[in-house]
Amino acid sequence: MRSRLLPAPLTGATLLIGLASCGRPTPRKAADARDRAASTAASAVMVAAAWDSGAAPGIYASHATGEMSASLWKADSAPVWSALPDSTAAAIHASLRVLGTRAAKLDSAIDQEDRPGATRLRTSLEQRGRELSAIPIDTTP
Amino acid sequence: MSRLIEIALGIVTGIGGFLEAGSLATAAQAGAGFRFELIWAVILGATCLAFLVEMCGRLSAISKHTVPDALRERFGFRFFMVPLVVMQLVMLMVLATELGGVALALQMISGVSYRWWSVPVGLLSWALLWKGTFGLIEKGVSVLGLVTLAFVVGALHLHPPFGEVARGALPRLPAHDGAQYWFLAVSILGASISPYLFFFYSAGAVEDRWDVSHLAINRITAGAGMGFGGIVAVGALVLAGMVFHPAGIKVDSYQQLPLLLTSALGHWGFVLFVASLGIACFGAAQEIAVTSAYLMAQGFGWRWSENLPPAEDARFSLSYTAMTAVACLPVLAGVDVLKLTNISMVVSAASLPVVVLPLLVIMNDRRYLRDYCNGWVANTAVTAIVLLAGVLAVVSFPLLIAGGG
Amino acid sequence: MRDMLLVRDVLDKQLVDRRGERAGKVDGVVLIFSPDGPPRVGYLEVGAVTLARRLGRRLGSWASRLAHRWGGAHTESYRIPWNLVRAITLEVSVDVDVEETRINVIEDWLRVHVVEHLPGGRE
Amino acid sequence: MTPHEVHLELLLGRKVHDVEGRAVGRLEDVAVERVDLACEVLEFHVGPHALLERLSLRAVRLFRGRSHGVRRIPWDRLDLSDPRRPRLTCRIEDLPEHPA
Repeated sequence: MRSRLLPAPLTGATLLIGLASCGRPTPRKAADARDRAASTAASAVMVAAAWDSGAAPGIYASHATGEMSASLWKADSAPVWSALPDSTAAAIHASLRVLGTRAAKLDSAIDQEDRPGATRLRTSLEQRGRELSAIPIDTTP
Repeated sequence: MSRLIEIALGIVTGIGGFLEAGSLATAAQAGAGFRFELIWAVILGATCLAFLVEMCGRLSAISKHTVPDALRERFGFRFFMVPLVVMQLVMLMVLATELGGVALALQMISGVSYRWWSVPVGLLSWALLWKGTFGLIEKGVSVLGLVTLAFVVGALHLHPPFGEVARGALPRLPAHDGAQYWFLAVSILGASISPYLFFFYSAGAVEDRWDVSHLAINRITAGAGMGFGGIVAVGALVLAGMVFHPAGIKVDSYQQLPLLLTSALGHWGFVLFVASLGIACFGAAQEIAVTSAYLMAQGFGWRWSENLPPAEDARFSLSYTAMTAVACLPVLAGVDVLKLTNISMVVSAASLPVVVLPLLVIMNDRRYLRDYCNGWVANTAVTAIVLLAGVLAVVSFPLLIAGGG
Repeated sequence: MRDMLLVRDVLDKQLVDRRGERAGKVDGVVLIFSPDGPPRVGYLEVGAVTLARRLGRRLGSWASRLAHRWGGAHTESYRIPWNLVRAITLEVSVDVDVEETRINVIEDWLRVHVVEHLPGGRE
Repeated sequence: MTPHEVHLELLLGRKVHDVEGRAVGRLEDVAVERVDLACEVLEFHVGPHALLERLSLRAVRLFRGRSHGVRRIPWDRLDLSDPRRPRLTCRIEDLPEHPA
């Protein structure tokens, strides 16, 4: 049978390439990125809590928080924030840097079995994460 | 008596073999993003898979031919090249995600980056295929795969609101984030209705020398195995809905996933999670590698059997060798395994019509199935679901870009 | 036997040899036209070159050149005369022994040059 | 016409034209008859229904009675001296409706 219909994946790939070229930053995407960063911070908090309670081993917890800190730093340098007003963008950048630093410190606290330190960092990370998700972004075009 | 054992083993295989990197990750993402709203997609996927797997078993039991055999024989070589190329690419991507899943499980307990685990994991998987038999892969790894039932135990442990869970079994339109919702629905369908399972299952029926007397077993194992298997994925989804959703956590890394079970089961939860991820992905990796070899051998008429020593089916054995080796590369290069998982699941769903629609033609061919052809219910239902999955998948490529995965 | 169709019933079907071994699929069917009487089926062909030709003329001649450089006449498609065809069911059974043909030339080459050099490949 | 070989797999899907250059359909299958150890070509099957017949799609039988719309060309009415351009040796109208 001669199949002249383009197979579905091929069509998909064409669409994919076509759409990849029009990925410009928008407030909508910035709001998504803000939520993702807040989610990463919340995950680091949860990992540290699991470690503290003895559920998760230190090797995993430190690796995971380390990765999450790296991802927060990466979010700080993402181009998506350029779609926001300068004051909002500045607030988000400041928040992301604090979160990134705290998560990195959390990583080393877990590494050094510093439980009181880890608990302090966890609380602050949790609070700062909530502050980040509270930064208002106007997504109405 | 031996038939009972066969049925039990078949069901165990279904349960143990259902969960793999894709179904686990997509279920967790769905639960985190939409609580219980996407349970229907898991159920729809598992049901459709049960129908399709039953068909593949029936085809092989009656005709002694596998799905790739029939695709080549009935549609000719030129047409066969389409599913062959599409499926090998899809399987390569999925195989890489499974190897990545095993490597990530090892990273979680060793602290050594998953990249460096890719080669040892690939080698071990290859060595088991090289020296092992079909029964070892199918039964052995799947029995160990029962550890994934931990997700069901964990979910029950958290006492989920059953009314709300049950309401999730009915499809409804999303209240927010429509694009993400449909994207996840497609990913779940793609993860559940894995096309490699059709080929694996039909080759298995020939390896195990099934005949007409196996039709009942076939029906039971397909229905019960895939049904219970779906429950494992629902368990993971419910856990994510209870652990991640209230905390506003979106799943964008495998590193978050152990929290599903630590929240419910403490330290044992961590152990069970790592074991589940490692074993389920390892089993799936073996199945996919050997299936890619089945597809080549059956399409080209080579001698094949996972039960023969490699010297007696060199092309077949070297096919899975090459496939495993190539699939290690993206993991070794440090690709984001979760992103790869998401893309593979959508591509997998998009590829479904290419395989399933020709399969339906064959399932109505009396030369192959004599008096055991499909009824119209099976034909209509499967056509509808597969077209739906295919269309949604093609539509969701843009969502993949827009939603950032 | 009136209702036999070459494409539906013969082309692309599984070939099985005298001993029941899988011997490739029927990759090609050669018809012989002669001045007197109807055309007859001459041979069944098995081989990668035949397959490549089905995907396109350029690919076919490229595969043929490659095969010649690599293995000479050994890698040409193998022809089974029609009079050795025994039964046509879902498979095509032929009265040859696959080990005595060069259908498995690639299989054998891979076994000797690759598989047997890998650990556990020599059994 | 001297004896020559034609590859069936390469004929597949070729458009057949009649003597006046009108399209008859695509060549999809070849009906044969086994005579002792030989196998002789009876007719060439052309057109979309021949494709359905080749795929054993039962829909064929549902839509048209028993002798459905497969166009059959007796072996002596098809000129395959150039296998890339199969030609009828007659006009479409001269093809028998139901060959013996």
